Amino acid sequence: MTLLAPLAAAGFGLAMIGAALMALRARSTAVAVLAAGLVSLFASVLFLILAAPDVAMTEAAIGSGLTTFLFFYVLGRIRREGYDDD
Amino acid sequence: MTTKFTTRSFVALVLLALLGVAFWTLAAGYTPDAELNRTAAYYAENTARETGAQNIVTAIIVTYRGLDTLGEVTVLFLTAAIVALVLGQSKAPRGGSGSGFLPSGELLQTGTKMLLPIIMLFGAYVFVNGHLTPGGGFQGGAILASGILLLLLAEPKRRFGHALISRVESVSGLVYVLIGIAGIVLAGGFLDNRILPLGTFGALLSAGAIPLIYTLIGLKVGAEFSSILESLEETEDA
Amino acid sequence: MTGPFALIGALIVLAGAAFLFLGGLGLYRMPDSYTRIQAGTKATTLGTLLVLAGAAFLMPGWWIKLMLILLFLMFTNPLSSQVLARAAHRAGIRPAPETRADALADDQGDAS
Amino acid sequence: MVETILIAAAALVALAFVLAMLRFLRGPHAVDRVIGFDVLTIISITGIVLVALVEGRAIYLDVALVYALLSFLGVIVAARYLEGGEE
Repeated sequence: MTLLAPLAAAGFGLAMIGAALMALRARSTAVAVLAAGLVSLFASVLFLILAAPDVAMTEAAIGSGLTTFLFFYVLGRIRREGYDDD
Repeated sequence: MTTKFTTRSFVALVLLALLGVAFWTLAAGYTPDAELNRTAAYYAENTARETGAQNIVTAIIVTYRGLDTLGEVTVLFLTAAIVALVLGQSKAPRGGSGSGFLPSGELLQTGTKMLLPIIMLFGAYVFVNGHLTPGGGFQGGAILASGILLLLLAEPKRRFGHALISRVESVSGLVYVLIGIAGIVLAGGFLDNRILPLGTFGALLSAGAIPLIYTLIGLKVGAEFSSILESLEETEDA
Repeated sequence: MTGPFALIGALIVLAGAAFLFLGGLGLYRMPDSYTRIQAGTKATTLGTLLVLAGAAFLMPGWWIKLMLILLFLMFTNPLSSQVLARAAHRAGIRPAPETRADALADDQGDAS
Repeated sequence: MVETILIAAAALVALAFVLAMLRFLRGPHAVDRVIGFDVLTIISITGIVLVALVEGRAIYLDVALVYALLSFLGVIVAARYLEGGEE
Protein backbone atom coordinates (compact mmCIF):
# COMPACT_ATOMS: atom_id res chain seq x y z
CA MET A 1 0.00 0.00 0.00
CA THR A 2 2.84 2.39 0.67
CA LEU A 3 4.15 1.93 -2.85
CA LEU A 4 0.77 2.66 -4.44
CA ALA A 5 0.74 6.44 -4.01
CA PRO A 6 4.16 7.18 -5.61
CA LEU A 7 3.33 4.82 -8.50
CA ALA A 8 -0.01 6.51 -9.13
CA ALA A 9 1.63 9.94 -8.87
CA ALA A 10 4.26 8.95 -11.42
CA GLY A 11 1.61 7.55 -13.75
CA PHE A 12 -0.46 10.72 -13.60
CA GLY A 13 2.68 12.81 -14.15
CA LEU A 14 3.50 10.83 -17.30
CA ALA A 15 -0.09 11.17 -18.50
CA MET A 16 0.15 14.94 -17.94
CA ILE A 17 3.25 15.13 -20.11
CA GLY A 18 1.53 13.07 -22.82
CA ALA A 19 -1.57 15.28 -22.80
CA ALA A 20 0.56 18.44 -22.84
CA LEU A 21 2.50 17.20 -25.89
CA MET A 22 -0.82 16.38 -27.50
CA ALA A 23 -2.09 19.91 -26.82
CA LEU A 24 1.01 21.33 -28.49
CA ARG A 25 0.95 19.06 -31.54
CA ALA A 26 -2.79 18.93 -32.25
CA ARG A 27 -3.85 20.37 -35.59
CA SER A 28 -7.42 21.19 -34.64
CA THR A 29 -8.13 23.85 -32.02
CA ALA A 30 -10.89 21.88 -30.34
CA VAL A 31 -8.59 18.90 -29.77
CA ALA A 32 -5.89 21.17 -28.35
CA VAL A 33 -8.40 22.68 -25.91
CA LEU A 34 -9.57 19.21 -24.86
CA ALA A 35 -5.98 18.08 -24.28
CA ALA A 36 -5.24 21.20 -22.23
CA GLY A 37 -8.31 20.42 -20.13
CA LEU A 38 -6.99 16.91 -19.65
CA VAL A 39 -3.68 18.29 -18.35
CA SER A 40 -5.56 20.22 -15.65
CA LEU A 41 -7.66 17.15 -14.87
CA PHE A 42 -4.61 14.96 -14.27
CA ALA A 43 -2.92 17.75 -12.30
CA SER A 44 -5.94 17.84 -10.03
CA VAL A 45 -5.84 14.07 -9.38
CA LEU A 46 -2.13 14.46 -8.71
CA PHE A 47 -2.84 17.16 -6.11
CA LEU A 48 -5.35 14.83 -4.49
CA ILE A 49 -2.83 11.99 -4.31
CA LEU A 50 -0.37 14.44 -2.72
CA ALA A 51 -3.04 15.12 -0.04
CA ALA A 52 -4.12 18.64 -1.04
CA PRO A 53 -7.89 18.36 -1.57
CA ASP A 54 -8.48 22.14 -1.56
CA VAL A 55 -6.05 22.74 -4.39
CA ALA A 56 -7.41 19.71 -6.23
CA MET A 57 -10.95 21.07 -6.08
CA THR A 58 -9.88 24.52 -7.28
CA GLU A 59 -7.92 23.03 -10.15
CA ALA A 60 -10.82 20.77 -11.12
CA ALA A 61 -13.56 23.41 -10.94
CA ILE A 62 -11.71 26.38 -12.41
CA GLY A 63 -8.62 25.09 -14.21
CA SER A 64 -10.18 22.10 -15.89
CA GLY A 65 -13.85 23.07 -15.85
CA LEU A 66 -14.59 26.70 -16.49
CA THR A 67 -11.48 27.39 -18.58
CA THR A 68 -12.34 24.60 -21.01
CA PHE A 69 -15.97 25.69 -21.18
CA LEU A 70 -14.97 29.30 -21.85
CA PHE A 71 -12.58 28.21 -24.59
CA PHE A 72 -15.31 26.25 -26.35
CA TYR A 73 -17.73 29.13 -25.93
CA VAL A 74 -15.30 31.60 -27.47
CA LEU A 75 -14.58 29.14 -30.30
CA GLY A 76 -18.31 28.92 -30.99
CA ARG A 77 -18.61 32.68 -31.03
CA ILE A 78 -15.64 33.04 -33.39
CA ARG A 79 -17.22 30.49 -35.71
CA ARG A 80 -20.51 32.37 -35.67
CA GLU A 81 -18.90 35.70 -36.57
CA GLY A 82 -16.85 34.03 -39.28
CA TYR A 83 -20.01 32.64 -40.86
CA ASP A 84 -21.76 35.99 -40.73
CA ASP A 85 -18.91 37.91 -42.27
CA ASP A 86 -18.68 35.70 -45.33
CA MET B 1 16.71 26.79 -44.60
CA THR B 2 18.16 23.55 -43.38
CA THR B 3 21.23 25.20 -41.80
CA LYS B 4 19.00 27.71 -40.04
CA PHE B 5 16.84 24.89 -38.79
CA THR B 6 19.80 22.96 -37.43
CA THR B 7 21.24 25.98 -35.60
CA ARG B 8 17.85 26.64 -34.11
CA SER B 9 17.46 23.08 -32.97
CA PHE B 10 21.02 23.10 -31.63
CA VAL B 11 20.26 26.19 -29.53
CA ALA B 12 17.05 24.56 -28.33
CA LEU B 13 18.96 21.42 -27.39
CA VAL B 14 21.55 23.40 -25.41
CA LEU B 15 18.79 25.30 -23.62
CA LEU B 16 17.02 22.05 -22.80
CA ALA B 17 20.25 20.56 -21.45
CA LEU B 18 20.85 23.61 -19.27
CA LEU B 19 17.29 23.43 -17.98
CA GLY B 20 17.75 19.73 -17.28
CA VAL B 21 20.96 20.42 -15.31
CA ALA B 22 19.19 23.14 -13.31
CA PHE B 23 16.25 20.90 -12.45
CA TRP B 24 18.53 17.97 -11.68
CA THR B 25 20.54 20.01 -9.16
CA LEU B 26 17.29 21.18 -7.60
CA ALA B 27 15.91 17.65 -7.37
CA ALA B 28 19.17 16.09 -6.18
CA GLY B 29 19.66 18.62 -3.41
CA TYR B 30 16.10 18.26 -2.15
CA THR B 31 15.58 17.16 1.41
CA PRO B 32 12.11 17.28 2.91
CA ASP B 33 11.74 19.73 5.79
CA ALA B 34 11.77 17.99 9.13
CA GLU B 35 9.42 20.56 10.62
CA LEU B 36 7.14 23.38 9.49
CA ASN B 37 8.59 26.85 9.19
CA ARG B 38 7.50 29.50 11.64
CA THR B 39 4.48 30.90 9.78
CA ALA B 40 3.10 27.46 8.92
CA ALA B 41 3.62 26.26 12.48
CA TYR B 42 1.73 29.30 13.77
CA TYR B 43 -1.19 28.59 11.43
CA ALA B 44 -1.23 24.88 12.26
CA GLU B 45 -1.28 25.52 16.00
CA ASN B 46 -3.51 28.53 16.36
CA THR B 47 -6.02 28.44 13.50
CA ALA B 48 -8.54 26.20 15.22
CA ARG B 49 -8.45 28.25 18.42
CA GLU B 50 -8.51 31.70 16.85
CA THR B 51 -11.01 31.24 14.04
CA GLY B 52 -12.90 28.05 14.93
CA ALA B 53 -12.58 26.71 11.38
CA GLN B 54 -11.92 23.04 10.76
CA ASN B 55 -10.35 23.62 7.35
CA ILE B 56 -7.14 25.55 7.93
CA VAL B 57 -6.79 26.52 4.26
CA THR B 58 -10.16 28.26 4.34
CA ALA B 59 -9.30 30.09 7.54
CA ILE B 60 -6.06 31.37 5.99
CA ILE B 61 -7.76 32.46 2.77
CA VAL B 62 -10.71 34.19 4.40
CA THR B 63 -9.26 35.72 7.57
CA TYR B 64 -5.47 35.84 7.75
CA ARG B 65 -5.14 36.64 4.04
CA GLY B 66 -8.61 38.14 3.60
CA LEU B 67 -7.33 41.26 1.89
CA ASP B 68 -5.69 39.16 -0.85
CA THR B 69 -8.99 37.41 -1.44
CA LEU B 70 -10.71 40.76 -1.80
CA GLY B 71 -8.07 41.64 -4.40
CA GLU B 72 -8.70 38.40 -6.30
CA VAL B 73 -12.43 39.03 -6.38
CA THR B 74 -11.71 42.54 -7.66
CA VAL B 75 -9.53 41.15 -10.44
CA LEU B 76 -12.36 38.84 -11.48
CA PHE B 77 -14.77 41.77 -11.43
CA LEU B 78 -12.45 43.78 -13.68
CA THR B 79 -12.18 40.83 -16.08
CA ALA B 80 -15.93 40.52 -16.36
CA ALA B 81 -16.30 44.29 -16.86
CA ILE B 82 -13.61 44.37 -19.56
CA VAL B 83 -15.11 41.41 -21.42
CA ALA B 84 -18.50 43.11 -21.43
CA LEU B 85 -16.92 46.37 -22.58
CA VAL B 86 -14.90 44.84 -25.42
CA LEU B 87 -17.68 42.60 -26.69
CA GLY B 88 -20.28 45.32 -26.37
CA GLN B 89 -18.32 47.51 -28.76
CA SER B 90 -17.69 44.82 -31.35
CA LYS B 91 -19.62 44.90 -34.58
CA ALA B 92 -22.95 43.22 -34.03
CA PRO B 93 -23.71 40.62 -36.73
CA ARG B 94 -27.11 41.35 -38.19
CA GLY B 95 -29.70 38.67 -37.77
CA GLY B 96 -27.30 36.36 -35.98
CA SER B 97 -28.82 33.20 -34.63
CA GLY B 98 -27.76 34.25 -31.15
CA SER B 99 -25.27 31.48 -30.66
CA GLY B 100 -22.66 29.45 -32.43
CA PHE B 101 -24.48 26.29 -31.41
CA LEU B 102 -27.23 24.40 -33.17
CA PRO B 103 -30.59 23.95 -31.44
CA SER B 104 -30.44 21.18 -28.86
CA GLY B 105 -32.45 18.03 -28.47
CA GLU B 106 -35.43 17.39 -26.24
CA LEU B 107 -33.51 15.07 -23.92
CA LEU B 108 -30.94 17.73 -23.12
CA GLN B 109 -33.64 20.31 -22.34
CA THR B 110 -35.54 17.93 -20.05
CA GLY B 111 -32.35 16.78 -18.37
CA THR B 112 -31.30 20.38 -17.81
CA LYS B 113 -34.57 21.12 -16.05
CA MET B 114 -33.94 18.20 -13.70
CA LEU B 115 -30.23 18.74 -13.16
CA LEU B 116 -30.02 22.52 -12.82
CA PRO B 117 -31.45 22.66 -9.26
CA ILE B 118 -29.12 19.84 -8.18
CA ILE B 119 -26.08 21.61 -9.62
CA MET B 120 -27.03 24.92 -7.98
CA LEU B 121 -27.61 23.13 -4.67
CA PHE B 122 -24.23 21.44 -4.92
CA GLY B 123 -22.53 24.77 -5.61
CA ALA B 124 -24.23 26.24 -2.56
CA TYR B 125 -23.12 23.22 -0.50
CA VAL B 126 -19.52 23.72 -1.60
CA PHE B 127 -19.33 27.33 -0.55
CA VAL B 128 -21.42 27.11 2.60
CA ASN B 129 -19.33 24.16 3.85
CA GLY B 130 -16.05 25.88 2.97
CA HIS B 131 -14.86 25.93 6.58
CA LEU B 132 -15.49 22.20 7.08
CA THR B 133 -14.69 20.43 3.80
CA PRO B 134 -12.39 21.26 0.88
CA GLY B 135 -13.77 23.89 -1.41
CA GLY B 136 -15.10 27.34 -0.87
CA GLY B 137 -16.28 30.47 -2.56
CA PHE B 138 -14.28 30.26 -5.76
CA GLN B 139 -15.03 26.62 -6.45
CA GLY B 140 -18.69 26.98 -5.51
CA GLY B 141 -19.00 30.06 -7.68
CA ALA B 142 -17.46 28.17 -10.59
CA ILE B 143 -20.01 25.39 -10.11
CA LEU B 144 -22.88 27.92 -10.07
CA ALA B 145 -21.56 29.39 -13.32
CA SER B 146 -21.36 25.86 -14.76
CA GLY B 147 -25.07 25.49 -14.05
CA ILE B 148 -25.75 28.73 -15.94
CA LEU B 149 -23.58 27.39 -18.76
CA LEU B 150 -25.67 24.22 -18.94
CA LEU B 151 -28.80 26.38 -19.22
CA LEU B 152 -27.24 28.41 -22.04
CA LEU B 153 -26.20 25.23 -23.84
CA ALA B 154 -29.58 23.58 -23.57
CA GLU B 155 -31.55 26.58 -24.77
CA PRO B 156 -29.36 28.85 -26.87
CA LYS B 157 -32.25 31.16 -27.65
CA ARG B 158 -32.98 31.78 -23.99
CA ARG B 159 -32.48 35.31 -22.73
CA PHE B 160 -32.32 35.87 -19.02
CA GLY B 161 -31.95 38.84 -16.80
CA HIS B 162 -28.83 40.93 -16.83
CA ALA B 163 -30.41 42.88 -14.01
CA LEU B 164 -30.60 39.98 -11.56
CA ILE B 165 -27.02 38.86 -12.14
CA SER B 166 -25.49 42.31 -11.89
CA ARG B 167 -27.57 43.08 -8.83
CA VAL B 168 -26.47 39.87 -7.07
CA GLU B 169 -22.88 40.72 -7.89
CA SER B 170 -23.03 44.32 -6.66
CA VAL B 171 -24.91 43.54 -3.46
CA SER B 172 -22.66 40.64 -2.49
CA GLY B 173 -19.52 42.68 -3.16
CA LEU B 174 -20.85 45.57 -1.11
CA VAL B 175 -21.85 43.38 1.83
CA TYR B 176 -18.44 41.67 1.68
CA VAL B 177 -16.66 45.01 2.14
CA LEU B 178 -19.17 46.07 4.83
CA ILE B 179 -18.43 42.88 6.80
CA GLY B 180 -14.74 43.68 6.51
CA ILE B 181 -15.33 47.17 7.92
CA ALA B 182 -17.51 45.69 10.68
CA GLY B 183 -14.46 43.60 11.56
CA ILE B 184 -12.49 46.82 12.19
CA VAL B 185 -15.25 48.25 14.38
CA LEU B 186 -16.35 45.19 16.35
CA ALA B 187 -13.26 42.94 16.39
CA GLY B 188 -9.54 42.93 15.76
CA GLY B 189 -9.21 44.26 12.23
CA PHE B 190 -10.37 44.31 8.63
CA LEU B 191 -12.22 41.08 7.73
CA ASP B 192 -11.85 39.65 11.24
CA ASN B 193 -14.29 36.76 11.47
CA ARG B 194 -14.99 37.16 15.18
CA ILE B 195 -17.86 39.62 14.70
CA LEU B 196 -20.11 36.59 15.10
CA PRO B 197 -19.77 33.94 17.83
CA LEU B 198 -17.35 31.15 16.93
CA GLY B 199 -19.84 28.43 17.81
CA THR B 200 -19.04 24.77 18.35
CA PHE B 201 -16.03 23.46 16.46
CA GLY B 202 -17.04 21.49 13.39
CA ALA B 203 -20.70 22.57 13.23
CA LEU B 204 -22.18 24.19 10.14
CA LEU B 205 -22.86 27.53 11.80
CA SER B 206 -19.47 28.01 13.36
CA ALA B 207 -16.21 29.83 12.71
CA GLY B 208 -17.77 33.28 13.06
CA ALA B 209 -18.31 35.11 9.81
CA ILE B 210 -16.42 32.64 7.58
CA PRO B 211 -19.51 30.87 6.15
CA LEU B 212 -21.15 34.25 5.53
CA ILE B 213 -18.08 35.68 3.80
CA TYR B 214 -17.61 32.56 1.69
CA THR B 215 -21.26 32.58 0.67
CA LEU B 216 -20.88 36.17 -0.50
CA ILE B 217 -17.66 35.35 -2.37
CA GLY B 218 -19.37 32.36 -3.99
CA LEU B 219 -22.34 34.42 -5.15
CA LYS B 220 -20.05 37.14 -6.45
CA VAL B 221 -17.73 34.77 -8.33
CA GLY B 222 -20.69 32.87 -9.78
CA ALA B 223 -22.31 36.10 -10.94
CA GLU B 224 -19.07 37.33 -12.48
CA PHE B 225 -18.43 34.13 -14.45
CA SER B 226 -22.07 34.05 -15.51
CA SER B 227 -21.89 37.61 -16.76
CA ILE B 228 -18.78 36.73 -18.81
CA LEU B 229 -20.64 33.80 -20.40
CA GLU B 230 -23.70 35.95 -20.91
CA SER B 231 -21.79 38.70 -22.68
CA LEU B 232 -20.17 36.09 -24.91
CA GLU B 233 -23.61 34.80 -25.69
CA GLU B 234 -25.71 37.82 -26.39
CA THR B 235 -23.74 40.96 -27.07
CA GLU B 236 -25.19 41.15 -30.56
CA ASP B 237 -28.30 42.51 -28.88
CA ALA B 238 -26.41 45.50 -27.57
CA MET C 1 -11.59 -0.80 6.29
CA THR C 2 -12.82 -3.57 8.49
CA GLY C 3 -16.24 -4.92 9.21
CA PRO C 4 -18.30 -7.93 8.34
CA PHE C 5 -18.81 -6.89 4.74
CA ALA C 6 -15.25 -5.83 3.93
CA LEU C 7 -14.51 -8.88 1.78
CA ILE C 8 -17.80 -8.58 -0.13
CA GLY C 9 -17.13 -4.88 -0.70
CA ALA C 10 -13.63 -5.53 -2.01
CA LEU C 11 -14.97 -8.17 -4.41
CA ILE C 12 -17.61 -5.75 -5.70
CA VAL C 13 -14.90 -3.14 -6.20
CA LEU C 14 -12.89 -5.70 -8.15
CA ALA C 15 -15.90 -6.52 -10.34
CA GLY C 16 -16.36 -2.80 -11.03
CA ALA C 17 -12.70 -2.48 -11.96
CA ALA C 18 -13.08 -5.42 -14.33
CA PHE C 19 -16.02 -3.70 -16.06
CA LEU C 20 -13.96 -0.51 -16.31
CA PHE C 21 -11.15 -2.48 -17.93
CA LEU C 22 -13.59 -4.06 -20.39
CA GLY C 23 -14.95 -0.62 -21.20
CA GLY C 24 -11.45 0.66 -21.87
CA LEU C 25 -10.71 -2.37 -24.05
CA GLY C 26 -13.90 -1.82 -26.02
CA LEU C 27 -13.09 1.86 -26.38
CA TYR C 28 -9.77 0.92 -27.88
CA ARG C 29 -10.90 -1.96 -30.10
CA MET C 30 -14.29 -0.92 -31.49
CA PRO C 31 -14.42 0.03 -35.17
CA ASP C 32 -16.31 3.35 -35.28
CA SER C 33 -17.39 6.26 -33.07
CA TYR C 34 -20.90 5.00 -32.32
CA THR C 35 -19.77 1.63 -31.02
CA ARG C 36 -17.02 3.37 -29.05
CA ILE C 37 -19.68 5.50 -27.37
CA GLN C 38 -21.47 2.27 -26.35
CA ALA C 39 -18.32 0.76 -24.86
CA GLY C 40 -17.05 3.98 -23.37
CA THR C 41 -20.19 5.01 -21.52
CA LYS C 42 -22.28 1.97 -20.67
CA ALA C 43 -19.53 -0.32 -19.42
CA THR C 44 -17.66 2.38 -17.55
CA THR C 45 -20.87 3.65 -15.93
CA LEU C 46 -21.63 0.17 -14.61
CA GLY C 47 -18.03 -0.20 -13.47
CA THR C 48 -18.05 3.09 -11.59
CA LEU C 49 -21.41 2.30 -9.98
CA LEU C 50 -20.06 -1.05 -8.78
CA VAL C 51 -16.91 0.56 -7.39
CA LEU C 52 -19.01 3.11 -5.51
CA ALA C 53 -21.30 0.38 -4.13
CA GLY C 54 -18.29 -1.65 -3.05
CA ALA C 55 -16.81 1.39 -1.33
CA ALA C 56 -20.11 1.76 0.55
CA PHE C 57 -19.66 -1.82 1.81
CA LEU C 58 -16.06 -1.14 2.82
CA MET C 59 -16.78 2.14 4.57
CA PRO C 60 -20.41 2.03 5.79
CA GLY C 61 -20.21 5.57 7.19
CA TRP C 62 -19.74 7.12 3.76
CA TRP C 63 -22.85 5.83 2.10
CA ILE C 64 -24.65 9.17 1.80
CA LYS C 65 -21.92 10.83 -0.24
CA LEU C 66 -21.33 7.70 -2.30
CA MET C 67 -25.04 7.48 -3.01
CA LEU C 68 -25.04 11.13 -4.14
CA ILE C 69 -22.18 10.52 -6.58
CA LEU C 70 -23.94 7.38 -7.80
CA LEU C 71 -27.25 9.16 -8.41
CA PHE C 72 -25.51 12.04 -10.14
CA LEU C 73 -23.64 9.70 -12.45
CA MET C 74 -26.83 7.80 -13.24
CA PHE C 75 -28.48 11.07 -14.26
CA THR C 76 -25.66 12.56 -16.24
CA ASN C 77 -23.87 9.76 -18.07
CA PRO C 78 -26.75 8.64 -20.33
CA LEU C 79 -27.49 12.28 -21.14
CA SER C 80 -23.92 13.08 -22.13
CA SER C 81 -23.60 9.93 -24.24
CA GLN C 82 -26.83 10.80 -26.06
CA VAL C 83 -25.64 14.34 -26.79
CA LEU C 84 -22.31 12.94 -27.94
CA ALA C 85 -23.90 10.42 -30.30
CA ARG C 86 -26.10 13.15 -31.72
CA ALA C 87 -23.05 15.34 -32.24
CA ALA C 88 -21.26 12.50 -34.02
CA HIS C 89 -24.27 12.09 -36.29
CA ARG C 90 -24.52 15.81 -37.01
CA ALA C 91 -20.79 16.04 -37.65
CA GLY C 92 -21.37 13.49 -40.39
CA ILE C 93 -19.33 10.57 -39.12
CA ARG C 94 -19.95 7.45 -41.20
CA PRO C 95 -20.79 4.33 -39.18
CA ALA C 96 -18.80 1.16 -39.75
CA PRO C 97 -19.74 -0.79 -42.90
CA GLU C 98 -21.39 -3.53 -40.83
CA THR C 99 -24.05 -1.12 -39.55
CA ARG C 100 -27.49 -1.93 -40.97
CA ALA C 101 -29.87 0.74 -39.68
CA ASP C 102 -29.69 4.50 -39.07
CA ALA C 103 -32.90 5.41 -37.27
CA LEU C 104 -32.04 9.08 -36.74
CA ALA C 105 -31.45 9.64 -40.46
CA ASP C 106 -34.74 7.81 -41.19
CA ASP C 107 -36.52 10.10 -38.74
CA GLN C 108 -35.12 13.24 -40.26
CA GLY C 109 -35.94 11.96 -43.69
CA ASP C 110 -32.60 12.80 -45.24
CA ALA C 111 -29.46 10.83 -45.78
CA SER C 112 -26.85 13.17 -44.38
CA MET D 1 -6.84 -10.17 1.71
CA VAL D 2 -8.94 -7.04 1.24
CA GLU D 3 -5.86 -4.99 0.45
CA THR D 4 -4.66 -7.50 -2.16
CA ILE D 5 -8.03 -7.38 -3.91
CA LEU D 6 -7.98 -3.58 -3.86
CA ILE D 7 -4.50 -3.52 -5.37
CA ALA D 8 -5.68 -5.85 -8.14
CA ALA D 9 -8.64 -3.53 -8.74
CA ALA D 10 -6.29 -0.54 -8.91
CA ALA D 11 -4.14 -2.36 -11.48
CA LEU D 12 -7.20 -3.07 -13.64
CA VAL D 13 -8.27 0.58 -13.41
CA ALA D 14 -4.76 1.64 -14.42
CA LEU D 15 -4.94 -0.63 -17.48
CA ALA D 16 -8.29 0.86 -18.45
CA PHE D 17 -6.73 4.32 -18.01
CA VAL D 18 -3.88 3.45 -20.37
CA LEU D 19 -6.31 2.13 -23.01
CA ALA D 20 -8.51 5.23 -22.81
CA MET D 21 -5.42 7.44 -23.02
CA LEU D 22 -4.31 5.57 -26.15
CA ARG D 23 -7.73 6.13 -27.69
CA PHE D 24 -7.47 9.82 -26.83
CA LEU D 25 -4.05 10.07 -28.45
CA ARG D 26 -5.00 8.13 -31.58
CA GLY D 27 -8.68 8.92 -32.12
CA PRO D 28 -9.20 9.58 -35.82
CA HIS D 29 -12.03 12.08 -35.32
CA ALA D 30 -12.45 14.74 -32.64
CA VAL D 31 -15.58 12.96 -31.39
CA ASP D 32 -13.45 9.91 -30.57
CA ARG D 33 -11.22 12.12 -28.49
CA VAL D 34 -14.23 13.51 -26.64
CA ILE D 35 -15.29 9.94 -25.81
CA GLY D 36 -11.76 9.31 -24.56
CA PHE D 37 -11.99 12.45 -22.42
CA ASP D 38 -15.28 11.27 -20.93
CA VAL D 39 -13.91 7.83 -20.10
CA LEU D 40 -10.75 9.32 -18.61
CA THR D 41 -12.78 11.54 -16.25
CA ILE D 42 -14.98 8.60 -15.23
CA ILE D 43 -11.89 6.48 -14.55
CA SER D 44 -10.45 9.39 -12.55
CA ILE D 45 -13.60 9.34 -10.37
CA THR D 46 -12.92 5.68 -9.64
CA GLY D 47 -9.29 6.52 -8.92
CA ILE D 48 -10.36 9.22 -6.47
CA VAL D 49 -12.68 6.78 -4.68
CA LEU D 50 -9.81 4.27 -4.44
CA VAL D 51 -7.48 6.96 -3.07
CA ALA D 52 -10.13 7.93 -0.53
CA LEU D 53 -10.49 4.26 0.51
CA VAL D 54 -6.74 3.82 0.91
CA GLU D 55 -6.27 7.07 2.83
CA GLY D 56 -9.51 6.64 4.73
CA ARG D 57 -10.62 10.26 4.25
CA ALA D 58 -14.24 10.86 3.30
CA ILE D 59 -13.67 14.50 2.32
CA TYR D 60 -11.95 13.39 -0.87
CA LEU D 61 -15.36 12.30 -2.14
CA ASP D 62 -16.38 15.95 -2.58
CA VAL D 63 -13.74 16.23 -5.26
CA ALA D 64 -15.22 13.15 -6.94
CA LEU D 65 -18.60 14.91 -7.08
CA VAL D 66 -17.00 17.93 -8.76
CA TYR D 67 -15.47 15.51 -11.25
CA ALA D 68 -18.81 13.92 -12.07
CA LEU D 69 -20.20 17.38 -12.79
CA LEU D 70 -17.17 18.27 -14.91
CA SER D 71 -17.19 15.17 -17.07
CA PHE D 72 -20.85 15.77 -17.85
CA LEU D 73 -20.54 19.47 -18.67
CA GLY D 74 -17.23 19.14 -20.50
CA VAL D 75 -18.60 16.44 -22.78
CA ILE D 76 -21.76 18.41 -23.47
CA VAL D 77 -19.88 21.63 -24.29
CA ALA D 78 -17.44 19.82 -26.57
CA ALA D 79 -20.19 17.86 -28.29
CA ARG D 80 -22.34 20.94 -28.83
CA TYR D 81 -19.35 22.66 -30.37
CA LEU D 82 -18.37 19.75 -32.58
CA GLU D 83 -21.86 19.14 -33.97
CA GLY D 84 -21.56 22.44 -35.81
CA GLY D 85 -18.75 20.86 -37.77
CA GLU D 86 -15.04 21.08 -37.14
CA GLU D 87 -13.18 23.51 -39.33
